[in-house]
Amino acid sequence: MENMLSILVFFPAVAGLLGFVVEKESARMYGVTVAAIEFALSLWLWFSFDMSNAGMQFVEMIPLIPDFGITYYLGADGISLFIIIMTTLMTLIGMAGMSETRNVKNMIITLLFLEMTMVGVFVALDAIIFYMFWELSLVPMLYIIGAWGGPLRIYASIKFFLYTFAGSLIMLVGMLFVAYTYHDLTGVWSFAITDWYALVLPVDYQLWLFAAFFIGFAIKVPMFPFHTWIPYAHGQAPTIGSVILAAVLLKMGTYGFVRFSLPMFPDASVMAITPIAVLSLIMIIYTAMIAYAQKDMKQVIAYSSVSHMGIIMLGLFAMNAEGLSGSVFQMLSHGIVSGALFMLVGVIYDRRHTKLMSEFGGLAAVMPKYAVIFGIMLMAAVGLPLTMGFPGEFLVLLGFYKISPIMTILAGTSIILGAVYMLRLFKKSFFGPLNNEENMKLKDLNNRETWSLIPLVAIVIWLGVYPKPVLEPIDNSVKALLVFMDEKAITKEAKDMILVSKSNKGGA
Amino acid sequence: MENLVYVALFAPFVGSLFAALFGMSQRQIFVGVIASGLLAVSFISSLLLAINLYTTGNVIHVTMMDWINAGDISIPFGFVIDQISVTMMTVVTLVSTIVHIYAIGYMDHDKAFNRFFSYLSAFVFSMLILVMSDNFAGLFIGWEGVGVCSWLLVGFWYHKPDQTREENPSISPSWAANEAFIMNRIADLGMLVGIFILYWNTGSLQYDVVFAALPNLDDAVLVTAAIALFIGAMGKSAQFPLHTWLTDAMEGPTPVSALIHAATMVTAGVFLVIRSNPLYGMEAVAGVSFFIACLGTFVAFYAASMALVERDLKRIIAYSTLSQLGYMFAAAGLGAYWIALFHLAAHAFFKALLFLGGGNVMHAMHDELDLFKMGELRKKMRGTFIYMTIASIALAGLPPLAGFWSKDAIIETAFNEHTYVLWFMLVLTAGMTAFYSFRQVFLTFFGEDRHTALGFHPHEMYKFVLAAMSPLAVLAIITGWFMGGYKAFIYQIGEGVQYEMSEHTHHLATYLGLIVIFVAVSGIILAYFKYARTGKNAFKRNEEKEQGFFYKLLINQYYVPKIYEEYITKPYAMISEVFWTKVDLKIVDATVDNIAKFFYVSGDKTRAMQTGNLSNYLNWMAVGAVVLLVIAAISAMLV
Amino acid sequence: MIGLSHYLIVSAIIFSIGLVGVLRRRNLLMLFFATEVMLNAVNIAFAAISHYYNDLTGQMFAFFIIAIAASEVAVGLGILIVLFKKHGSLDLDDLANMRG
Amino acid sequence: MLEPINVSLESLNLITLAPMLIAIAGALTILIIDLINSKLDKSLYVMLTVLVLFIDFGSVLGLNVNERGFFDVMLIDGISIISQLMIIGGSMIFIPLALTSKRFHEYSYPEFFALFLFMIAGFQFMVASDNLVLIFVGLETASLSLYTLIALHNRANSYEAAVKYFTMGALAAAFFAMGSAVVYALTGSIELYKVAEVMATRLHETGLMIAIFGSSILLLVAFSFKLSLFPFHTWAPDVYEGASAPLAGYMSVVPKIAAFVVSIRIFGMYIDLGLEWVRWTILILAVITMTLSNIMALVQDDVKRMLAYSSISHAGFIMAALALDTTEGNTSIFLYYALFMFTNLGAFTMLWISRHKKRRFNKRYDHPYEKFAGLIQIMPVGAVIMALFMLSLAGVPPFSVFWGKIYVMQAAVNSGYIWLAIVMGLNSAVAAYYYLKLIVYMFLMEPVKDVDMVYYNISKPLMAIIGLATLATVAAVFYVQPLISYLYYMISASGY
Repeated sequence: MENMLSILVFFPAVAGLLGFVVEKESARMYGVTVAAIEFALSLWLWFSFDMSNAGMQFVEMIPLIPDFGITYYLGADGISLFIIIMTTLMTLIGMAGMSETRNVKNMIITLLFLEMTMVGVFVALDAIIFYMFWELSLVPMLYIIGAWGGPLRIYASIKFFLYTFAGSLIMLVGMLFVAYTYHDLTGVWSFAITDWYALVLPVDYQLWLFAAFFIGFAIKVPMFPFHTWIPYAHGQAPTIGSVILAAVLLKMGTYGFVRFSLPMFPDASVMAITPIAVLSLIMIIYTAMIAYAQKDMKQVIAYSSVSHMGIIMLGLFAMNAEGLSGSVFQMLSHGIVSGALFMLVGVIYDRRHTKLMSEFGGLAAVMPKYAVIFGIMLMAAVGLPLTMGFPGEFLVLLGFYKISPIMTILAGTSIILGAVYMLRLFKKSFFGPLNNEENMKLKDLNNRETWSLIPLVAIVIWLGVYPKPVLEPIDNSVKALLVFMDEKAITKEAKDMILVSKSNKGGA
Repeated sequence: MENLVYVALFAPFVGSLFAALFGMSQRQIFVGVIASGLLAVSFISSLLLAINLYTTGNVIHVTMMDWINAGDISIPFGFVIDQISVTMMTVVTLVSTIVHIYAIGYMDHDKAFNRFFSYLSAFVFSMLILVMSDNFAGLFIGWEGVGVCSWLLVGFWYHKPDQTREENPSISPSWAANEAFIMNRIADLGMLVGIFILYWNTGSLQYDVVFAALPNLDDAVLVTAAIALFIGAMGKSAQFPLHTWLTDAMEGPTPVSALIHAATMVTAGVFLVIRSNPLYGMEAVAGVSFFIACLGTFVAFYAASMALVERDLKRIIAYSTLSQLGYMFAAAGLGAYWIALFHLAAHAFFKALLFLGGGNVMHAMHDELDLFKMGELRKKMRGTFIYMTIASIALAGLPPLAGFWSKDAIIETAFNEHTYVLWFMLVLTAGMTAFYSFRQVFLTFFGEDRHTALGFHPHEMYKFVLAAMSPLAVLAIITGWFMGGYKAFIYQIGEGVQYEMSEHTHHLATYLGLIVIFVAVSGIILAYFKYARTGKNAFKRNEEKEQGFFYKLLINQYYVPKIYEEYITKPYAMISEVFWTKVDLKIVDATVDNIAKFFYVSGDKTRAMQTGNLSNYLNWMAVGAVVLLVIAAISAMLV
Repeated sequence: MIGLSHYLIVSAIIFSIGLVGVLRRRNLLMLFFATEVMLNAVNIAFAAISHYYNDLTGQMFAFFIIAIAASEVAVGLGILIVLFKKHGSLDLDDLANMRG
Repeated sequence: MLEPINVSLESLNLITLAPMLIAIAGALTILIIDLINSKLDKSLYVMLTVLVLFIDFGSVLGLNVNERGFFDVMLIDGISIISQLMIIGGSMIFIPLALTSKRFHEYSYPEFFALFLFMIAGFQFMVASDNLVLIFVGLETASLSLYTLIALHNRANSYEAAVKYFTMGALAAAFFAMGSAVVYALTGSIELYKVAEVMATRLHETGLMIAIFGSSILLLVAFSFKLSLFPFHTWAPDVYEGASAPLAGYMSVVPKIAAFVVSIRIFGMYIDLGLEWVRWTILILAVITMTLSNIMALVQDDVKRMLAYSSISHAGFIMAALALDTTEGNTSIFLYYALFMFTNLGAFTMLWISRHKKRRFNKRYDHPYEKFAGLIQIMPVGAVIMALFMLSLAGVPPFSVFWGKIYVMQAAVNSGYIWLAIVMGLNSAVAAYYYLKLIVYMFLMEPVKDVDMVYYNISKPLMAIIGLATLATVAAVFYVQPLISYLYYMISASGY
């Protein structure tokens, strides 16, 4: 199966096209089946993945526009592998747990197209192909937010689209400039990322290009001060939209940093540590505080999501394997946990059509199963050991401590502030007396909801107790990345800052 | 033997899972019985391990599996059974077993009976991980695990509504639970930082590797690591200024208070310091250790002072716990680690007993805790009365009960180290301890009957519960007698934990002990005269005195909770609100929207040129030609 | 002696007059005349330059301009007639249905 | 005195003239057929026109690159061939749009088709010469035909549009003529290659700079009008609104291709002479055009008018590529238009098939946004196709215009104009808003009450054309490679 990744990318799209034929009533089952097959395919990818190989695997290369250096070039390494699996998993779970009843068929088809673009982003090794999937992913999301969202849905969806679109166009200019430089030096046009890796750029070029890519990625992450689209997007999006948005779409930004910025601009990345760390700290602390001020459950989760992305960003720039691996692991953890939390908020929204915490209180008494699962996810969100939230956060903070103890302590406040807003949310909604008449007869999770959440709970605990199967391949690729960055860096500062693991030092 | 380790560790976990299976169903007695049984298994295994260790001296070290491997860090699930951990294991499993059995009776009428056992067993599991782990990360797992269980158990009666601070100083169980969790998290950050420092300087988190590498490190590194780890310990052991959560945590069911907030979890901080004795015993960190001792002494006194005026039965016991934790830290800070550990064990027994007794009273009084509404209960609750008296004597530190030996040793240590101020404070605190613990006993069991008038009809607890408490009572009496044996046992670890009094102190030991006894007895006598008498000498509440400055200061816990609320909680909420409504919406978001709006508005403005009038269009063409000329001229000049 | 520059200056002046006519006139017919004036100004220039270089190309260009001007008038007048039938006016200011 | 003129037929190389002659002959044939029988159906004329264009297309393909003919006024170089192919190809897609299910006045006149072919011949003359006379003649032939075609739509707005276009066109023609006169005065020649030679020698003569200035600005004004660059674009929105939708779509592509070819020849020459200020003037003009027309498009209420402004913006985009004056820049012009043609014609066709005789939604506009509200629920396939066109116009990959856009931006980056690429990027982001607005209306809004039908005007041929445009838009990635290499080869062969 040489072309496994292509199948993985285009299977949902083909299924989406065929989905137009499927009857409305059967659309949901169709979607779930397709997503399940896709998930199975991604698992197969995992099993056929060579864990000891830190480089790109399943590589496919078909020239598309050779004159212009654009190639259909796919590949996966330890970093992207699990993000792909998480993508297919969250699509499956989101679809299975979806409670939407309006226009289900359109929703299913849209989701399948979205899945294609998301998987595409994570397997693309050609900048233009990457950009293509990156931009295309906006369209289905626009539709999901805009068509099934709340009262401000149109504003939210347009804001989401334009904000990201504007940022990525700057990134595109950056890509074109890299391609130009590559052509200048080698005489060949190429947009292949792996070719670009070989490009050693002067520091000032690196800085400008880093900035260009930064704008594209930072808006997606979303980093402070580019984060303001996300409360609207989450606030208005239907549950499934928020789940996918938080779980996968935000990861595209951080993934972009790993795939492009770090290996291509090692010196600029090292120089950018402090500014990015400062922005990340603002994200962590400032948005955690804003989350505390929210009255709407979903907004709390939305802002917490930004806050957690701050941790991920911090880890990416730790310049050592601990922080970087932790950061990638945290991407997965954040994907699963925040996805699950959004699904949980969706559960109560379906029943009460409100997400205001003041409307609730004492839910634990009427919805015990719900409360238990919510509690587990909440604990994972605040980074409790033995849940999936811990290894990532721990490693990120551990890794960044090497860079700056003071900043790590400030970032570490996330474990406090996270607990503050999350526990407040839990207390306001689940604890206290059951006063509101409307809440007295709420039904606990039904089978569909339970069985779509249980796998997530299982994963959260499994990967909290035994993260090795996932962490090891990630770590291998991350170590290779750091060795590469270290060799490529041209300034002495960067070489000093980038910490190659001891295990690599011996070999290299 | 290795299997025994796993049995000891996982038996409570199995019990927890088993109880969780029935978590949402009706109360099932067998759930409690099986959970207790499994804990007993755990206790027996621990005991066997202890005996094995005592007889053979072989430290057992097992590694179950890898946990986190990334970069150069490698953290396994590894467990070490040495003298320190086995002491903790035995104490923890013993007290837990008794508390479990006790809870079968105490939680009898609670709808969430099964759930309670699930949480309680989960707590024991976490606590065992904490004490058994062979590395700091594993310790942290347990550390956080007990935090969560504490959160769940303090907030067990989550349905209770929030009250004002005047009605209930703890506001509500769910509030208290959150407070406990968050305060612990603040300290945990310190602990994490300590872990980071150790990792980056020693390259590992395994105790043996880290401790072996310590002598090669810079003084500054050692000092910061010691401070950071101690901050973690302060949170869990509720040392000033992170102490307020402990008294509020009394909102939880009494077995919880007995197990978690007296006997086991709160001692984790002390355990950490003892476990890290190679670090704290170093010359370079002597300053930090001395600070620990001072802070411990201060907390001992500080908590005792608040207990003097408290009327809430459980809160008094909570203050006493706080105070005793202070003693332990004083000992650990002064280098007498084994004495601290011994006091920890002894304290666990008598304090659990005291709490469980208090639970009986509470159960009998239908959750009424105000001492002023009790009195003369000894006739109706003989067993409980006896237990609580034993526990109080032990707490007050009178020979031959457990508390005397261990506490006296701590006070003696302070003398031995020539820290006479600490010594004096500790002696004074011992007196206060005796006073308030007997104030509580007398107000509850002696004096006028104040409860009947209020409609209370107390009755004694179930027999099996009282029977279950008996081992604790026995231990509260006899533990001290084995101090010498324990010393020999723990000395096997090595020099780090060994502490001997100097010749001089040894000489004066008897006198020092007598001073302590004298002070304690005076405290008891004072309490007797004030509270125990009946008839016209009976205790009366003095409203006027309650308006006094010191009384108000003490009853309001030195206004610390108030200060936290006014200067931390409220500003935090306010700043959050400002960040959201003013900064995020009005500045950051508005900037983005204004950029978009700017384009839109300028579009509207520019549109005005499109008047539809042909003449205007033609004029535009002419203007355009002129403008082009100007542009061309300017660019010709510039380029 | 009248030289090339005189012709060119005349041409420029007439061109400007035509341009001003285009800009200021409100009647469509007058507008058309003004453009004719401009084109004829160009013709003068071409003829003069052609003479100056002793090259026939310029005069040829002038002839083409004359022809094009004629067809322009034909088409223009055609449109004007239909417009007049529809609107009953040739005033520019009445002709602003589409805007914005 | 005069020598008898002796010209051999071979030296005339009449084959270079053949394509235009075919178009003219076709037009005459149509007129003759009408004389014979005036009751024939429009479908006959449509098919005849397509056939004529087909032959025309073939004859262009058969031309050799870099030939001159007919007293050397015809110039058949690479860009003239590719632009003729594009002009004819675009026209072939356009003309079957007459086959609507509803009857429209203009198509009942055979003259419409004859004029159409004359116009094409005019465009072909424009691009196939570097002689200012012939360019002028071609330009006027095409323009006069176009004015008439617009007026034929036979509505008040169409007349208004025709008059506006005509008047301004006449003024532009005067500017062009005057510009040519100045060039002639400077160099004594109206053949661009000779002009370049002479001008290069006289560049540093004192006092001549003002004349060079004058000539370039006069010509620039004339072509800015044709290319609808700011502030000479004012006719465009009104004319697009007044003309029928297919014609508007046509106008946004084909005449501009012709005008761009001439601009490449003229302004490329100026820039090649080392006159950097010409480059900068054009760049500034282009940037202003794309920006201002974008923000004006934001506030439009009518889709057609919005598309008009968007076409202006796209023209500004390409004008910037022209200013680069590199082979890549020039390639990108043709690539962009080749890709843009399908999408834009597709979009206008979608408007065309939604055309209703009455204005049901708005007193003034034929295609207000409201008309398309909730289209996804009424006609899902139509909505999806329209959305594809909009996304393509917005530059979302992998749809056709994106490839043109990155090629233009790459050309800018390659020439060191990174700021220009960034401006282009930001403009695309602004532009995305108004394309998105239509998508939002179609997908996210509820339909207006009592509307069950939007595409009244649909017919099989139109569906086929939409299908073709959709295919070309979606599958662009597969033919971009051959297209680029062909264009690049042709353009570098002709020395641009």
